[in-house]
Amino acid sequence: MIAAQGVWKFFGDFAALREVSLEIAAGSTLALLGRNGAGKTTLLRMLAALSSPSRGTITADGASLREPAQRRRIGLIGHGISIYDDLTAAENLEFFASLYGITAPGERIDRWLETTDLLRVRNGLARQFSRGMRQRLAIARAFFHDPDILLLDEPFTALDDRAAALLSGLIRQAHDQGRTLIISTHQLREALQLATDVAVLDRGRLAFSGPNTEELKAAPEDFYRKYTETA
Amino acid sequence: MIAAQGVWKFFGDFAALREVSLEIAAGSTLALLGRNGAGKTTLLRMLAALSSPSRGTITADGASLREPAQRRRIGLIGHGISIYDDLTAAENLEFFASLYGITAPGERIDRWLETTDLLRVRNGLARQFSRGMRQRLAIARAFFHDPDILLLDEPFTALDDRAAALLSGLIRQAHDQGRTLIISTHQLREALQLATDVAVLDRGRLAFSGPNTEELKAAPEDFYRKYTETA
Amino acid sequence: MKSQSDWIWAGVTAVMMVTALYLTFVWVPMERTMGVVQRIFYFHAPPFFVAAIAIVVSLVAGIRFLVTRDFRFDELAVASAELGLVFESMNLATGPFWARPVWGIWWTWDARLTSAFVLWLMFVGYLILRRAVDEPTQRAVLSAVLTVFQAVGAVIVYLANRLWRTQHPQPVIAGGQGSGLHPDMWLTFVFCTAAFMVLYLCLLRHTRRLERMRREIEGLRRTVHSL
Amino acid sequence: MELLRQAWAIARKDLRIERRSKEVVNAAFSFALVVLLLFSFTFDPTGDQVREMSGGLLWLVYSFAGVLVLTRSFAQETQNDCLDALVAAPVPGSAIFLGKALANTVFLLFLELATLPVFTIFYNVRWEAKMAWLLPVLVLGTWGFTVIGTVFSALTVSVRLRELMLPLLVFPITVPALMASVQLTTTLFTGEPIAGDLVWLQFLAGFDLIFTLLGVTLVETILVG
Amino acid sequence: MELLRQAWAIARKDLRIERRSKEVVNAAFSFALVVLLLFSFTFDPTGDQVREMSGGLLWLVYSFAGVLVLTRSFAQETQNDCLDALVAAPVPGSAIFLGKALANTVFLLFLELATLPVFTIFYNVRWEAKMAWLLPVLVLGTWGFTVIGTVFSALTVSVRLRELMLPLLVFPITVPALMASVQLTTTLFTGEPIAGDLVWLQFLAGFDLIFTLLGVTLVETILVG
Ligand code: HEM
Ligand SMILES: Nc1ncnc2c1ncn2[C@@H]1O[C@H](COP(=O)(O)OP(=O)(O)OP(=O)(O)O)[C@@H](O)[C@H]1O
Ligand SMILES: Nc1ncnc2c1ncn2[C@@H]1O[C@H](COP(=O)(O)OP(=O)(O)OP(=O)(O)O)[C@@H](O)[C@H]1O
Ligand SMILES: [Mg+2]
Ligand SMILES: [Mg+2]
Repeated sequence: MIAAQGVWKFFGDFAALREVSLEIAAGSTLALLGRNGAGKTTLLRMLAALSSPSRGTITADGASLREPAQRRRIGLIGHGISIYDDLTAAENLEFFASLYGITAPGERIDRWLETTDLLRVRNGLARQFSRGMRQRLAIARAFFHDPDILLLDEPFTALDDRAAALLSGLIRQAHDQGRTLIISTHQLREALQLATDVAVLDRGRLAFSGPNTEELKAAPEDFYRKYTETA
Repeated sequence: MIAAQGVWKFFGDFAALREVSLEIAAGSTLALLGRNGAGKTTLLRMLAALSSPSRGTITADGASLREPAQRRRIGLIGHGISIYDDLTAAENLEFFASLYGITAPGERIDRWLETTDLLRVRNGLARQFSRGMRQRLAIARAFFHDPDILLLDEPFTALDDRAAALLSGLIRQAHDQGRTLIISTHQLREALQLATDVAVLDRGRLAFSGPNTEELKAAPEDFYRKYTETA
Repeated sequence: MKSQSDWIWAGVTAVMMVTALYLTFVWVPMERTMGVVQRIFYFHAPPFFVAAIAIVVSLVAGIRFLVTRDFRFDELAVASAELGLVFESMNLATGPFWARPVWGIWWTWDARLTSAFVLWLMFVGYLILRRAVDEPTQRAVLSAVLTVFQAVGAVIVYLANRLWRTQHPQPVIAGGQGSGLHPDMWLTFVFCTAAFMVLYLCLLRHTRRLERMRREIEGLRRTVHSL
Repeated sequence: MELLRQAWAIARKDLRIERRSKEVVNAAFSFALVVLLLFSFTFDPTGDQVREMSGGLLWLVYSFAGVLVLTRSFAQETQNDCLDALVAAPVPGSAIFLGKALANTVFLLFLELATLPVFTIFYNVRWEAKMAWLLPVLVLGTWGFTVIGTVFSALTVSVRLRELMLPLLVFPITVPALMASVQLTTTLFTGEPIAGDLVWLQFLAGFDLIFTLLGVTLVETILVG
Repeated sequence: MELLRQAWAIARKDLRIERRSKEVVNAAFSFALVVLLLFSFTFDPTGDQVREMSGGLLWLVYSFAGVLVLTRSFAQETQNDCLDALVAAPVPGSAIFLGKALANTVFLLFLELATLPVFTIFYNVRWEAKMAWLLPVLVLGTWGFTVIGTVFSALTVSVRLRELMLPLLVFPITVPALMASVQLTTTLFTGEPIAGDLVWLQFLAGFDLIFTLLGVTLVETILVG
């Protein structure tokens, strides 16, 4: 279980997150909603231990997120693809394998290149890949060390169709395997289809958080408007 | 009228656009559709005279697009906001006014800052603006020299709600004033609502181009799939 | 894909180079003051002239590309520049071996030597820039523009020599005093220059072809990947 | 005329931004000082020996600090894709080029005049009467350097390893201009009669002219492709 | 041990990338040559005068070329937001730092060994017997320079004017190490007995140690904030 207690994040004097307290049960899929600048990315970056809260604490099962043991559990898809253009597809995965202390990754690498249909270009430079291929490689990178907490920041924007199909498949699968997913997005309907819980950020405040319900799925827009009207 | 005749665009030997011939009547609103990597941005950039076709010609009312007279008629919203962070809102517009040879722009600047609701921060540095404000300023910049040809490359992605509302208002207005609009987008429904014409790019080929019709509006997805199935 | 003409070229080049070696080391009379080291001369100056020609070829090809946007000219430009680097390196490398016995030092920053080094650096800069641009059309355009600047720059540098006092011998060709070469030396010198010129042309055919293949592979790969 | 108006509009924009943030000039000036510092640490500047190399030292400092300013020149335009807006605007590439070159020259001259006194103190160069001659030397030398630097700044703007590439391309071509400037400056510092070196001044003028024309004609190709 | 394994993984990645493209080292080496060219305007290398400053010249070249390599070090990680993936991975910041520093040191040593012969030819440095001593000097001097440079490369990675900032921050701090290296190198070049200068070698070692420890402890704060 991931628990954020009274988390504030300041950029200078500007509070990007105000007093956010949130508990995410293991195995749940949280849809993190909010208009632009609401603080979604900021929150996700802190959950990924990429930045630390100005105030408050974030813990995973009671332990600090900066602990390697915790970070090993986390998989992240951010705005960038986070792969090295001058390494081959295989080398990219191999490198991250070594970072995550995965020994003898060969077989696993091939399996993931298989899944993302990049096996035939196993030894091709990422620089020479088309955009879609790079995105698929990035997805492989994120799921590679099979993390049981997945942080996805607007994963579908600018994704080409095939990559999108691949990703949504993996997301559903991860959910069925009882992994925890936190997905920030602007696409209400799609998000609410697969979410078990919903959280809405509004100008850094947690405007709503609770389980996903039928009436939410029925009329997402109204619900969303209700909690972001303040702006 | 904008006419593209047999336009090819090569990046090396890779053809991003193949034999694209397209006529856009004055006053029409063209929805430029196509999946990622189809060539929308490439085409728009050439229409904006930001790059030149490898083969074929693009003319506006028979004249080359690189001619200042033609470029003065064009307004562009690309992926970047194209404003200077270290200039104030007013100075930004003033600068572009001077580029477009607009003399005594003061009154017009205030009018546009009014429209975009930035008048109160007239002399504030763009750097200090919130993201939404910057986007609104960018919109003002694009419409400022009232161009009668507007090129919008996925203008609504990552736009915050207010900016989006502002833009769609301006687009509708521009259309009513008989200006020519070319809008590339992934949002079929929204696009087809306001488009008079539709063009679909598929891997650099012009898969479809023609007037927008009721049945298209009725079932955009099927139509779209029909012409991009090849991938 | 070796064509017959390739073999002819290779043959002619080989013969001329061997003859050049013969003339240089056996036939031509020994220079009085400098002795045997002077024979370097025949492999020292000619490469420079070839390099100079290589620039001109790059320049013309580059301009032709900008006008026609035909990648064949881009290939020619690169190929010629690559060879230019090779030959200029030869001129640069042989110089010090001459300087050491004659001047007692490997190098001095005299204008002529400096200009040679500058020329070499221009070739290097050109090739490094090309490797730093991924998109072939952009690469071709940028490097073509660069060539124009470098060619003009090279000429200016070269002429600036005339303004500076230099320890280095004055040009034999088009150079006022000090051009008193023994006719046999002249012959050898001219022949060596011709030999290097032929070598350049022969290699040019191959480097061009190589460059074309490179670009075609690049294009095919992108097309395949975009499927 | 129109061309110059547009160029001036662009130059004014850069100057205004710089006047506001003072970022580049400040940083470049401090950098120049650091370079001076390094020089003085690596070899103690004493005696006439230094006077003979003073001109060279000065222009070394100018070149290293200058090239960093030039790298920024077009790079900053890419921040919000401002360059697209510039190129799409009804101004010829040559106007953009001239405007940028003008602004850069102003920046560099500022930098040079600010560095000069510090330098003369550091290396106790005696201040001669005909130092007035230094001004045309600085102007001509700087313009030549800037023109080439500005073109290449545009050339390398979308290239990998920009910050490494620019000096690599700029310096070899500017060598003659630099040499001439060094020559002239040293003559002035050592207090020898300038008369004999006037040919270098003419050389500089010619150099500047040639490359300004080249830049004006070619920059459009660089920007639009 | 684990720390070193992870550091090595990161260093290997950088080395592999470089071995493939050779971009940085090539460019940096050419840049070093350009700097040598520029220096020649200033220091006419005839006579012993240059021999006394040869060490200084050499390390100036190394510093200018080196700082460009260092700027790239973390900057390239930001290309596809790779840095995020690195920091999110279960490796401590110190591992990232050490790995990067290691790779950079290798690059710079390559650069230095490649430049050395050219330098000795261009500036007529006679080749003495005890040149073997040069190696430890290079290694220690370079490590000190790289360690500081790598930390600041991380520090300035998201800063405007990166390419200007880095030298500004790095050079002043590294001056002591540079001076020591210069001193030692000059002694070797001029062929004087090294014995008297061994203290400088110890100084370098201490310098490296201190800043390595500082880097290891502070880099986590820099990266995560
Ligand atoms: C140390 C490095 C040296 C370099 C980089 C160098 C470079 C050059 C260059 C660039 C040229 C062509 C110049 C021109 O045609 O204007 C040239 C020609 C020549 N060099 Fe050298 N040189 C070097 C050393 C020497 C030495 C030591 C000697 C003999 C004392 C020498 C004798 C000549 C002669 C006789 C020519 C032919 C003159 C001509 O036709 O231009 N060079 N060298
Ligand atoms: N590094 C930063 N420095 C200063 N302010 C920042 C920084 N990062 C984010 N902000 C501010 O914090 C607020 C939240 O930003 P954030 O990116 O988290 O919003 P978001 O919900 O991700 O928006 P979007 O949906 O557009 O991604 C915004 O106002 C933004 O301007
Ligand atoms: N500068 C470039 N160099 C090389 N290839 C390019 C370049 N710009 C675009 N391409 C290629 O051209 C094709 C079309 O790109 P373009 O950006 O026009 O597509 P798009 O329709 O705009 O995609 P999206 O909807 O994602 O914006 C893509 O395959 C892309 O990889
Ligand atoms: Mg976000
Ligand atoms: Mg696009």
